[in-house]
Amino acid sequence: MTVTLLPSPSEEQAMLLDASVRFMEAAVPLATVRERADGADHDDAGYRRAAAELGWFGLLADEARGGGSASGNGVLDAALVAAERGARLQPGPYPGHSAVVHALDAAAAVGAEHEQVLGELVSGAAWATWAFDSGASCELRAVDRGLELHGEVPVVAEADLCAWLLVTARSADGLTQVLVPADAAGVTVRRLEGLDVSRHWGAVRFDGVAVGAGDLVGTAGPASERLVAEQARLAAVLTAAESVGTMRADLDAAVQYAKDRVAFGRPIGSFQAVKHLLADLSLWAEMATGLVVAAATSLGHGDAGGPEQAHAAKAFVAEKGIEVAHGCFQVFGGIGYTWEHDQHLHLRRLAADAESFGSAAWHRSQLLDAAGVSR
Amino acid sequence: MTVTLLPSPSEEQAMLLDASVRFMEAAVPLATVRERADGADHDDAGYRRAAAELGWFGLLADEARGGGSASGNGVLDAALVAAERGARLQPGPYPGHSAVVHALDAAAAVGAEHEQVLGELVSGAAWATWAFDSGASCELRAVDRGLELHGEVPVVAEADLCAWLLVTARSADGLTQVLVPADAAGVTVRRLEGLDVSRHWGAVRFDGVAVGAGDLVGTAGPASERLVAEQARLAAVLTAAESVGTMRADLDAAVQYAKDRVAFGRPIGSFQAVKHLLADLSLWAEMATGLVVAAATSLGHGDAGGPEQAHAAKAFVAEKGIEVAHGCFQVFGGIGYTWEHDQHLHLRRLAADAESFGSAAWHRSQLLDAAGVSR
Amino acid sequence: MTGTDRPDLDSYRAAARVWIEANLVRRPTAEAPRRKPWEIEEQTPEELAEQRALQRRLHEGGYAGITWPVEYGGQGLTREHERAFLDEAAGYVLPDLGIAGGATFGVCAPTMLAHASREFLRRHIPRVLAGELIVSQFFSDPDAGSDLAAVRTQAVRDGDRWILNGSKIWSSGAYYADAGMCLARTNWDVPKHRGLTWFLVPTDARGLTIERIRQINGDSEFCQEFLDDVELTDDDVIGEVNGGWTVTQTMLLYERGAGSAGGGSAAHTGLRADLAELLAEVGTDDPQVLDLVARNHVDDLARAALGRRLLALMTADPTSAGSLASYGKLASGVLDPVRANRMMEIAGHRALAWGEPSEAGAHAALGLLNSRFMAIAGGTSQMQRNTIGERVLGLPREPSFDRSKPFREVVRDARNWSGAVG
Amino acid sequence: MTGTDRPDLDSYRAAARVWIEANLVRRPTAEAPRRKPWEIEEQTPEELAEQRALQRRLHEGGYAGITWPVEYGGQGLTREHERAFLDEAAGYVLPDLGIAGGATFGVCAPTMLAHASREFLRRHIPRVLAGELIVSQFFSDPDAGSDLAAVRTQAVRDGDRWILNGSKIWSSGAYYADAGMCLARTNWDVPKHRGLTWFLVPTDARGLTIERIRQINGDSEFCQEFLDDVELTDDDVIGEVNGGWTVTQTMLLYERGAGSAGGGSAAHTGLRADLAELLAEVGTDDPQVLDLVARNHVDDLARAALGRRLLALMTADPTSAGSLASYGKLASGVLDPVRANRMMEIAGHRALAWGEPSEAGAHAALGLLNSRFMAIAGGTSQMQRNTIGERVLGLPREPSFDRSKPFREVVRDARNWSGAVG
Repeated sequence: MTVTLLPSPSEEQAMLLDASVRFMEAAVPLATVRERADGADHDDAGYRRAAAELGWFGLLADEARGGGSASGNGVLDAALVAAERGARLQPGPYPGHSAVVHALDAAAAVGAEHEQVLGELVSGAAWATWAFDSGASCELRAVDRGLELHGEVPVVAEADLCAWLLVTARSADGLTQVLVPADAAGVTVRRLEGLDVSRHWGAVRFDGVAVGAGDLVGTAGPASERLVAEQARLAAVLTAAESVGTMRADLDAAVQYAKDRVAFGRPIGSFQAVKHLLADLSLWAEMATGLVVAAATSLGHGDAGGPEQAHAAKAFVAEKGIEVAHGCFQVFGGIGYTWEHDQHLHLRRLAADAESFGSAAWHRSQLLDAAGVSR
Repeated sequence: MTVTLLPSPSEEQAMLLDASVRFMEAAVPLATVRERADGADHDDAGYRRAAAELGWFGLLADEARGGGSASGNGVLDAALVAAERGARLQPGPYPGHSAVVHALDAAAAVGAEHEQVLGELVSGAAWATWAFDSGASCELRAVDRGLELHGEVPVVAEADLCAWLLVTARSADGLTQVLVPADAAGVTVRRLEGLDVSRHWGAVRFDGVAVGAGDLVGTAGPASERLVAEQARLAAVLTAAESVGTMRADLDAAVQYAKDRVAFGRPIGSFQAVKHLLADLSLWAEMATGLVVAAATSLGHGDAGGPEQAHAAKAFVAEKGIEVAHGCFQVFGGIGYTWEHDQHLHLRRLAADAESFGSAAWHRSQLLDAAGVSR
Repeated sequence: MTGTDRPDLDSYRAAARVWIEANLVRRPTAEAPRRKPWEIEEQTPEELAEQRALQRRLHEGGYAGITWPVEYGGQGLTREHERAFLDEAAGYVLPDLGIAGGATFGVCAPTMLAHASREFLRRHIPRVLAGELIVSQFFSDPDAGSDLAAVRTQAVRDGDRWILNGSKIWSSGAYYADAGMCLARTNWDVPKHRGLTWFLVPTDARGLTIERIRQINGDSEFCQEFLDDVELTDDDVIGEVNGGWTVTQTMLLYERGAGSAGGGSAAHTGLRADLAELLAEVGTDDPQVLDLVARNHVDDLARAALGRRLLALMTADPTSAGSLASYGKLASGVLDPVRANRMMEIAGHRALAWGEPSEAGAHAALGLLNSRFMAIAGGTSQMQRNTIGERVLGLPREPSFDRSKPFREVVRDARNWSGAVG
Repeated sequence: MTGTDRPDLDSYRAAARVWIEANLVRRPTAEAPRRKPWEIEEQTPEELAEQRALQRRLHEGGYAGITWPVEYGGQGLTREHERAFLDEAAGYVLPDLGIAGGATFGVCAPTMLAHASREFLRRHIPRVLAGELIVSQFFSDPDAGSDLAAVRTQAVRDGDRWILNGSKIWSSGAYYADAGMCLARTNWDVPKHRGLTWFLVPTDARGLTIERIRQINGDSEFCQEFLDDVELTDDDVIGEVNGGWTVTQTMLLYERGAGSAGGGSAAHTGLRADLAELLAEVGTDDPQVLDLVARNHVDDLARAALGRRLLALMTADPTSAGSLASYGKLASGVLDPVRANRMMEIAGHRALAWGEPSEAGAHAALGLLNSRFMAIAGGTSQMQRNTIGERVLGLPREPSFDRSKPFREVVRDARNWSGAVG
């Protein structure tokens, strides 16, 4: 079963999704997600390689560099994959990895930089993520020996899985980006406790990490600002797409429960209190789905409305995702309070996604900029 | 019938309220409110005098200056009156008038200023109001001949009924207040169209109004800042009390309608969609009532918690008042869309009260100050 | 005229172009000034008479009722011919018979064509086409609301006459219509859907009073009718006696077709006009105001996206279109009030009261008053939630108390409601 | 001991003071360190044994069951005597038998005293007072939830034995209790409220399995029990056979008494501690964060005021207290999640993940997980709305399908639900 982001996917899209769903259900079913939550590791390398073979990581890269989309719109294809991932609470930093692929592909297109790393990422040899920080606390300083990266990104999803980190930093030349090996001297990934137990969380610290000119991605200044904005929209849309998958999975389970569960001599779904709640939640799910599809489609096409729709999608999904999780919890009642039930995994995911790659409030402020509201 | 802000009013309070309700239902029943909405005038002078005899305007003045409360807590008593007024959409700037009475009583207690005007206000010989403006756009300028008041307060309720206007202005000595006759040279009251058709609305402009030292109220600077803050809390609580009366009247009507109206072979109040909506609305009404009573009680006693509760009450009631009006509208359905039905009068009132004497957002920011959150 | 007699589209289009240029007036190219929030736009009797004359000209030219049967004065052509004519006439003034004219051509006449007798149609449809018979819907009972079939306005047979008593409400434009298409109960001893009959009532019938309803937004295009021993005959019956619910289904279909999915369509960028205007007046200093603006923009974009998603879902599965349309209506019902509340907050004192210069504040205030329209009119949000819950999500039905008993008993039992069932 | 034998309060108080000083330990004056959000506070078996011993000392000293009948080991004194003892003991360590101990003394034993037979009480109550019998509530069925009486755990009579089968859930502290007070269906052929019976089940009974439920917040004080041919006798029945609903009413009364109106009480000023701590960590730079803080403070003050209003209303009309209490519960059910969502927004990334230094963020995250507790446990918000709608506002009842039919038919009909009634 797919979460059907598109009512009528193309044949290529349907193949990609069917194969992806089969893969996920075999490789990391919910039982494995739960084991991971309790501290066990899954076969990450095998997962990466298999996902890469399905094409997950090349959707946003040029065919010349080993990539290729299913439908001609790689952002939309990636969003479809992300939604199926979200429905199954899959591991791995897919939105962050995709943002790095996009950044390296853009850089490689200009100057053939980082082609080798891009190849690793597309082939699933390694995970990368974008150490996104709306507080912009990292700095690239010129020192005698060259350049040094300083700062801390307080929360990065699945940082411990990553071989590469893309860091956005202030510098004397303006905003710039650096590709850092996660095992470079001066990089510390500190494991954190997280609300969302289906993922690992880390704080990433850069204490004077030595940076060579070849580690820079793109050109500092306005070009980097544009690229960072693109990355933010892409990561936002893919995070929102993962959330939409989770929302729909949670909602499907609640609807089924409302059909099966009996109280006061009736299935509880026959009560307006439950039926109308689920109808409202399904409205949010449909709107969220529509908006994510619209944003992914527009971003992939390079439409003028893409940036607005991307920020709106993240802002909308962040708030409605939590609302859907609350509403489903209410339908499940006490059983949703038990660790064994999936409800809390969905709630944790949706609350974490709401904050990841920019909160609703942050994306609303970006939206105003994109809509040309001058302040 | 009273809207029972207090489950167990004192004997004196019960007498005040019973007499007030009888008076309002005879003097300005809803039919008269509707005539006023359609442009007719009511007997304002008679209304004022009779209300004064009931004691409405002296509740916040010292007995030595012709005032006196019913229960020993004049703010609470005034809130009880205000709630009954709100339930019947009564005319007149009661919160603003009361704020002026408080200000003049405080000034008279110190320096025997304005005792004569205070007497007029307490006896119902005239209305006054406080030309409140959260934007603080008025200025008192020193000129050759003395002092001049400049500025415009964009919206003042029932300004056209008032003989006196209390104006808060910036001056070289800090914040200051001036009592201005509404017919003074340089004062223009421009009639506005208003959302709330049960009241008149005006913009008040001051074009170099000559101000004498005797027109000043209290001492400029910190003392005036304190007094202005007190006025704001008092006007806020009495406005919120009027809203609570309106909310409860609207809700009572909607509950009755849900009992009487039949659809699909059942009274609509037997549907959870209606019953649960009304239960939630009544929760807001009970919380609003409790908070207004708490705020009025604390303000009247001079408790440390009074300011916080007053700002919280206005902020809470502003938002929940509109929510209650929306919910009742939904219960009434199409009939609420007709001019002849009272629903829109309640909605208009509650939306206007929400903005009058400071919006919810403004009071939340004041609340943070009162709670000692430093910025 | 049979299929083979039909002109081919190209020659039809060419002939239409010639006729249009000779008979119609070009529309002014400049946008008509938008009306002020508190102004009422209504045709004078003289303006209406002009529009009727224009409709007659269209009819006489053979361009009215293009798809309607020739037998009743129509042209018997295809939808493609109609579209060709409308394409050609796009820049010209076509008759505007107001809100009741819309109901006449979009809903009432098509419903009649589907259900009324040949004699009835011969009598009335040519007059519709000639602009002589504007028909308003006398559909809702004051006591029925969302429970459309719970009609209590009754028609009692007396020899060959029908005597109608009761009241109808929410009839758009009835005050200037020539007749009303009226739903009445003709049998109280069968379940509610089975004892209904449609009639055509002339607005000048003795015993019929039409009152305009003053709405809270200042308009009054809706009316209420009072029927006091209004006499009709069998000739005035539309469709089968006691078969009114079948006719109603057709009417509802045309009503929905007339409306939209309610979700907006094209991917717009930038703030919606009303939001931009309000922001321009209020200014961008207050970060909380800006956040409210952003919240409304987010929801506007989400609603537009919902419209496109619903269209895609309906295209993929046309049988689900009716139920899916409830999402569009529910979105409006739920989000219009939220949006209006935010507009009020953004507007601040400007929406509390306003003089000449401030239009944006008045718009916000009017928007608040209008904001529950989609949550109530034409099926409340509660009805939409039932539809979505049962027909889209497949949740079990609510208990029903009025589907199988005689309507007479439904009315009685509701009065003695105790809630006890089993 | 009869009324005249009772010691006067002053001498009782004086004697208690002497005993307390000699037998109890003073409570440490410093506040116990608040536990960290993710730490679980639970007694070890050794700690529990100490507490049982302390309870025994109280009992032996004559200060356990002060108001309970002498016949069953109590002291037969008045509530005033009890209050006097508690006043005097205020600064001392009293026995803490954990969450199941609270249920034993606050709910289970009082309910037994009201309904169980003399023989039963003689057998069990002295052991309760001596700290030897901790009784957990085996009340809810997994399939019943808010529909408390829809119990399917059944007890079948077999000669002089009862054979219990089924499952119970949400039993607080059952994992360390000595017995469970268990509600079972003893007649399926009468309406649901009339075929229920309460039993006392020893936790070491053969066929009884107790599993701790791992909760989403990391705690696991709730348990689920599985009864697989558990054998009891008539001696274990509490109250009348098939009269269990009467006993349940008493139990619910004690449960509610144990809980509060849920609205807070004293007029507090300044931010609530968790809000102040979070704000201190996040800082006051962002105006939108400050507005969220203010919104939570507004609601906190409104909830405290609601608590005082409900108390005033209940005092004015004590008969309405039961229904009015639903407002307190509904306020928590509705506003806890709203408050928790805002705490999450304020906390930002701090609530997404945290290391050692950040406690406020972890509190916000835990708060989100816990936020629906009051909306669900002990009667959902939907149940509270029904109570308010019907008993406070006087709205007409919902249709009921399970009040007069045999429970066996209720179960069957629910499976074949069609919604059709009339």
